[in-house]
Amino acid sequence: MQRTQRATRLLTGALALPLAGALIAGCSTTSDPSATEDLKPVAGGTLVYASGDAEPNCLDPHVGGNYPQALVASQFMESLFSKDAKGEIVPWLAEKSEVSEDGLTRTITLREGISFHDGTPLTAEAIKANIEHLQDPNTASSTGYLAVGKVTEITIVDELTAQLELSAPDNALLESLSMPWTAIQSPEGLKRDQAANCAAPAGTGPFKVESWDRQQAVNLVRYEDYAAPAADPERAGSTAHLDGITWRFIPEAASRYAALQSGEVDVIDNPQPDTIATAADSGLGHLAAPRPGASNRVELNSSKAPFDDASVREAFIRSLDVNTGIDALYFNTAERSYSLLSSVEPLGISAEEKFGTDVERANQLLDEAGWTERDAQGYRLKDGKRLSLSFPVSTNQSVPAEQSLFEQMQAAAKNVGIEVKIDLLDLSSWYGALAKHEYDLVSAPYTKVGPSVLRILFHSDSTVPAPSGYFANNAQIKNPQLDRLLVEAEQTNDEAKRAELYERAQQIVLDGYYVIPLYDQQNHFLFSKNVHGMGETTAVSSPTYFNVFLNK
Amino acid sequence: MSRTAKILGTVFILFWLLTALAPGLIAPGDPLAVDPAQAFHAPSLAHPMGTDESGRDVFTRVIHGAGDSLYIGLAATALGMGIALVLGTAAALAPRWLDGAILRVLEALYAVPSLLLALLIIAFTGPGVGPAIVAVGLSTAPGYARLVRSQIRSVKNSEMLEAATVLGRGTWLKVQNHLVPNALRPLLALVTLGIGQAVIWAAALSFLGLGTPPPAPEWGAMLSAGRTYLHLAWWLSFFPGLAIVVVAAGATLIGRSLGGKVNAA
Amino acid sequence: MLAWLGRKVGGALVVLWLVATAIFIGVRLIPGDPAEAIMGGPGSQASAEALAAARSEYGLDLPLITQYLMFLAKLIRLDFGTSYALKDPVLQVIAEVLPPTITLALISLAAAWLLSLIFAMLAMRATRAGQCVGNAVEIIAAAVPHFWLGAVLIMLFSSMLGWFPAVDNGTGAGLVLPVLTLALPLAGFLTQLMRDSLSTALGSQFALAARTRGESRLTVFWRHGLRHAALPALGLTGWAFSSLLSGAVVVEAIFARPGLGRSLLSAVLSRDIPMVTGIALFSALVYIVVMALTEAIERLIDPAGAES
Amino acid sequence: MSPLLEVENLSVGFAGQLAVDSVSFELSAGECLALVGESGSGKSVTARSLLGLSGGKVSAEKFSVLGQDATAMSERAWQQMRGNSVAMILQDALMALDPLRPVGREIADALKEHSSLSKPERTAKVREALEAVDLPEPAWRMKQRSSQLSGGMRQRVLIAQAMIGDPQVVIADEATTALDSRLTALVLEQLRALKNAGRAVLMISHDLAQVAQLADRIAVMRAGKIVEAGDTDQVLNRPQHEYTRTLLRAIPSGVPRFQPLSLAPPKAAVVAQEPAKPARMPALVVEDLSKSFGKHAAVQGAGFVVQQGQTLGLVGESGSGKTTTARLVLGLERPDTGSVRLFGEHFAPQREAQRRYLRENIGAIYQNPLGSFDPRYNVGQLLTDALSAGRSKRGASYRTQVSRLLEQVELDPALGSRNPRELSGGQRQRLAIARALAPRPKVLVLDEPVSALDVSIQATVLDLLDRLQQETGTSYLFISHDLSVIEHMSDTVAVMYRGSIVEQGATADVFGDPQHEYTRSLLTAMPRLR
Repeated sequence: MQRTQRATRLLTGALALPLAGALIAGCSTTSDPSATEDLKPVAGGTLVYASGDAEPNCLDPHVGGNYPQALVASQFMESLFSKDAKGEIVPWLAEKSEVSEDGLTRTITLREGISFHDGTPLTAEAIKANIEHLQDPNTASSTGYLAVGKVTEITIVDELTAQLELSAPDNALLESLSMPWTAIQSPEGLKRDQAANCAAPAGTGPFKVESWDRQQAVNLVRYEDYAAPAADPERAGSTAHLDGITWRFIPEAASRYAALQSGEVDVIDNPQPDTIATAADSGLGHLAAPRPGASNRVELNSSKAPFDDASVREAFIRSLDVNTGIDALYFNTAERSYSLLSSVEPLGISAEEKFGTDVERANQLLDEAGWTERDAQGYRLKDGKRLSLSFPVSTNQSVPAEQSLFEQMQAAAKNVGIEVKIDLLDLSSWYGALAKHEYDLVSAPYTKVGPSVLRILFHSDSTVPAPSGYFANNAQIKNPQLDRLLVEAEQTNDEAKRAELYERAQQIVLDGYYVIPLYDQQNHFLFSKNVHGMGETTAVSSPTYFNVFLNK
Repeated sequence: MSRTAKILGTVFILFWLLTALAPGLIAPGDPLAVDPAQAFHAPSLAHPMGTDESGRDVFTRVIHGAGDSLYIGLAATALGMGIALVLGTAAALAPRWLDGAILRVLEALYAVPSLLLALLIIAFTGPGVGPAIVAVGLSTAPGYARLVRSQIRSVKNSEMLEAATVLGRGTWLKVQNHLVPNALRPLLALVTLGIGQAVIWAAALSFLGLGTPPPAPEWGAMLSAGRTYLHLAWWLSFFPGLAIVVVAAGATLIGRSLGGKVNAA
Repeated sequence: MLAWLGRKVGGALVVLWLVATAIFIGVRLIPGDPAEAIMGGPGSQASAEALAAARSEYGLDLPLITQYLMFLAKLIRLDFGTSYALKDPVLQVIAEVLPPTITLALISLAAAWLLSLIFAMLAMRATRAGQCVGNAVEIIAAAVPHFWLGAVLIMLFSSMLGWFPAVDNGTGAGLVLPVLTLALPLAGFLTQLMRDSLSTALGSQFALAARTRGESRLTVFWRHGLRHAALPALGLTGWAFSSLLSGAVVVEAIFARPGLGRSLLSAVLSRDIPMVTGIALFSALVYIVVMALTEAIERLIDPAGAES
Repeated sequence: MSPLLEVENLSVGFAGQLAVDSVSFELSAGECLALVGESGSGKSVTARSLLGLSGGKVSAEKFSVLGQDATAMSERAWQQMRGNSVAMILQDALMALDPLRPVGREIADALKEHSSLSKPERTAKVREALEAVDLPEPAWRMKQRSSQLSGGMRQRVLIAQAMIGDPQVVIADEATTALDSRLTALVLEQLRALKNAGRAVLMISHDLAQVAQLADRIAVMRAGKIVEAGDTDQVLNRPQHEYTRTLLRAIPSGVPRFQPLSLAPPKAAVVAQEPAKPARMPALVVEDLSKSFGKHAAVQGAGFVVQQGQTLGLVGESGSGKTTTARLVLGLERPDTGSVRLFGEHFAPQREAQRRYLRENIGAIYQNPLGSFDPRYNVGQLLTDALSAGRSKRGASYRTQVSRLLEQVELDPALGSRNPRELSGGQRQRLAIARALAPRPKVLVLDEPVSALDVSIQATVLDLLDRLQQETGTSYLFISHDLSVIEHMSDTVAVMYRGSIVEQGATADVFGDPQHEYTRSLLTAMPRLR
């Protein structure tokens, strides 16, 4: 044992060194990279990007359609519409767009002179080919599929104009078409087999896919014939500053951060909250770009006991102290949300009063609901059944800090006699557990531009699995009044009415204690001080690198 | 080395036995009690190993984790050794063709590296403690089985057993008095070595997210959770890691002192 | 020699057949629809057409024995199927990820040998106290888990000192930390082994005989000690290589290196059974090849010992 | 001409303990000096210190090697000398050659150290050296490893290795120990050739009979000191020191049966043995035994008879099939043909269960008894196990019997709690005998029981065996490669050669008037004092 102790001291010493280093670094002030923004752009250089997400199986964001795909696809593909700095939807590849009186016909006119990476010019044909590609079951699109779900027919009016026939009015269509999952790619490229198109989709973006070394990197190079619009008029008609981007996948957070520190990579995503908090001190730039759509939240499955009882749902929520956990785990990088929608969605409403900790009330509610007895471990019983909740957690979708937050919820719930069984699952098993309704609590992020995400998440139609097996209404809310509000809100062309309808819909969900909002979907990027011009993002807050340059 | 190692080894085993069976005696706290306001405290008198991201006391968790971690190591080794005893003994005593067949099966088990075999099994069963034990146990079995076989064979063909034959001992007496005790003794050394390695492999599975689920204070899982905060709070991963190293190194020491005795024979 | 080679190839085929059979049984033991299992488990959301395609590709509606024979027939043609997750032929994916893993394992093996050789030499000259420390270092090195060592090495040499890159960058420097992570624990094992055989060899009659011929201590070490120290360590090469492949799963994850281990991990996480099958068979094949090679080297060093 | 080696009051100490204590001698060219003593007497340490390899603390009044002052010699100077001017032949040829390297390279190593010859030149020289020691097919053999050579070839290689540097002094450390007589003769002949060629030879041995043929002078060592030194003739024929006389007495060749070789007075009175009555049933009858391993015929049609209370000596060189014969007789190996009968009862071939009741009649003693003991047992447990037929290992009821057995083999009963590993070679062999005697067997098979022992220890064990035979009337099948031991111990002798018994008969007849060519060659090679 003695040797062990000595070794402890020795190793403790060795491991304490970095701490000392951090302290010294903390005392010295480094320049904030954003302060040097007025530097003159330098052309050239290859930026190395390190992603913490799993490597996509397909670079075409139509296929499947998750956020990691959007992150990389934003560099080589563009959408018909985009969102400006004020949060307004603006045309991008589209020049203009009109909708008929009845809201059932949408006409889109494209800009002239744009061509895809494979040389094919951008024409109305592309709109038709892309929307049909999204709707083709063989594409297996999940996000894009829902986004263009109301489009029934596409007719080509002239070379640059297409007309979309809708099954019902859809005021979210432009928002839907601003997402990378509905980005426009070369119709010629789409004619290839799926594997080929997945490996190198041809878009119109400022970079194009040169090669993809699986498990190593996606190599992007500047598209020299880039002609799409730029947010900044001065840059119109120019190409990107960077020669290219090396898009790497480094799943270990610590390794990724170390690589950024040592200068091997220039930009990383999914940084640990503690590293974000100290980024400025370490001379690193930080970009926080909360994702649009829903906030990150835990949903309570109201379709079965015990959460079919609203008072049990409220009791559970009241037993939790989420704020202290977020403070400790996120180091002030994430702000507590009390809303169903992301803070970037102007139509979101907040209901802080519903989520305050009140253990006394929680106990009282549970007693009233009949969960009065306790078993040997202190859990509540009713009819001899334990008050037990199953909580499958996807390790792919919940970062460690979030998993810790769930563990804290578990401990807090135990204090009022509720057992929470956390199951850490791989994505496949997690989907499986959801499909079999084997959950009482679940956290499933969903990104979509605009408040219409509420229909996808809370309409009773979404409790019925799509052909792919996935359903988005994990809270299993079946409320006809809510359904009506959500459909109506999507069809109206009166902005004020839309806002009001969505507010009423949100209020119903919040009042029912179906959801515990946590924070915005975290979307942080750290970059080295050589990287300049960071900040522009797509409609789904994925950064773009058209204006970024390296000053090494 | 022998005497000191023996005393150290005994103390070591007793300590971990006590820790595994009655962790509350050493660390009376609740290993699962969270206190988010107390998160990330560095080691101090109040928290000798600091606190983790949820404000849990790392010392309490390491002590309470001994049971789980050692259980996995022991259970996996017991499983591996059980299979090894059956296959190894059968191979050693069987006719040539059966011996050859068993050897091939062992080689097939051996040919897939331990962690890969574990992942393979988990691909079929899904993650969890049970599969982790089966996986680690199965992957260690062929190594043990080969040793069982060669031990039994070497004792079977030894002059010692011939001498017993010449003295007129029956088969049963030879097996009971000489074959079993002499063939199995070196295995004891191997088992202690193996327990340390099994704890490490099981921890590796937890590290990959395929072992014990959190918040159970299993060392590998703690290490896995703590590595996220390596830059901020080294103590989260250092102490569980140290516990693994101490157990594995201690087991090695005991194994070597046992093995040393056998080699001298 | 030819007979030996024949025996090796025959044995290898039997072993591969056993591994393949075990996998076949394993896949069929997964509860539920085997087609779904092959397509990635319950959450794969495989379409009905995809499931039907899998059923016909693997002949799942045929009798079990027919399925088994079909499975073997495909393997013989080196047809491991298509990775449902990567949409590429399994063989092609393996061909891409095998070389980096083998490179990593071989370099780590060489490094472990070199380290243990240095340790063993130092131990020879060390004082009693030095031997004690050496002993402790070996045992601790052998007991350190890869994943922990890797993280600590990154923190020390990359974040703090900035000597080596934390992740693979295609250069030699990027290999240093992964190799160290794999080699140090292995070197701990090998040193324990080498020191024993080294001291036996150097205390032997033939070492004394060599000294009576006028050889210096160092010459005796190189000419005689090393061979004898190498022999048992060489016998462990198969095991060492296999433990390196295991370690590679962890190291490739930590250091963001492409390779077999990382592919397997992601295949397991996504329940990509064709991929898992292919990787398991290939790692078995690699092991068999390595074993045969070490046996050949052993025969070179010690022809008499290898025959007995 | 000044002596090549001059040593005056040489002492070598290990951790304060003197292994060599004030030893003095000198050795000149063309001369052979023998250093004789039992193991632990310090003779090997003395030899090694002549090469600067003792590993201990060396002090001397005068210590010169080839005229250089060895007390002040640097390690480099020693290396220059070793293998070049002073060479050494080590005891066990199998152990003294690196099993992993071709023997030719082992030999060439000395050239590498001491000359600047090119590789082909070295190869040529190695070949010459191997031809000089009459190794057949040297060009081929030099590429082989020691394990692929026969014992005789290995010995030749070892000598060639010592000779390659053309040394002026050759030290042979127990170079003939445990070799059968023909190999011993071979080594002696080579050493004689060296001496005749004008080299100085220092011979180290525990066996006076062997050195007698070659040495000009003999120094007898005991406990680190030279107790007697002088011309060979004087030491052998007019020994001054009591210890020298003990060593001389221990040599069995030419000593009649039952005459003690050691000084220890026999505990039982010597009872003259009646000549065997032919009418009595023989103890052991072996007929037409054959056994092949693969293509190799180990034993071919061996047949002999051991009379009750008598000893049959089975003699032959290593590899002649003696041990296989012993195993066949003991029923440890199933014969291809032939049979073994024990007191008229069918013993082999037979199923083990059916002959188990016969087992108590036959016991065995091996060359290295340690391997036949269960390593977990101490001396007392070992004997208890034997006495209780394996049912107990620490029964108190057997305590007196254990003590009696130990006394019977002249071991201190206090040794009962010791582990056999802690005993000396002679004590272990006595323990093995005690264990074999426990079931009171009528026949003992002794396979090289004294080959690993020094002559002086061998003498006490042989005396013990004699005494036991007289007391108990046990019959012995005594197997040895050592003709002098066989001559002393046997009533009848069987000579084995390449798996067959080529000659057998009464000991006096076989040794006095050998009929077979092979027997004659064996006897010629046998070193004799008397």
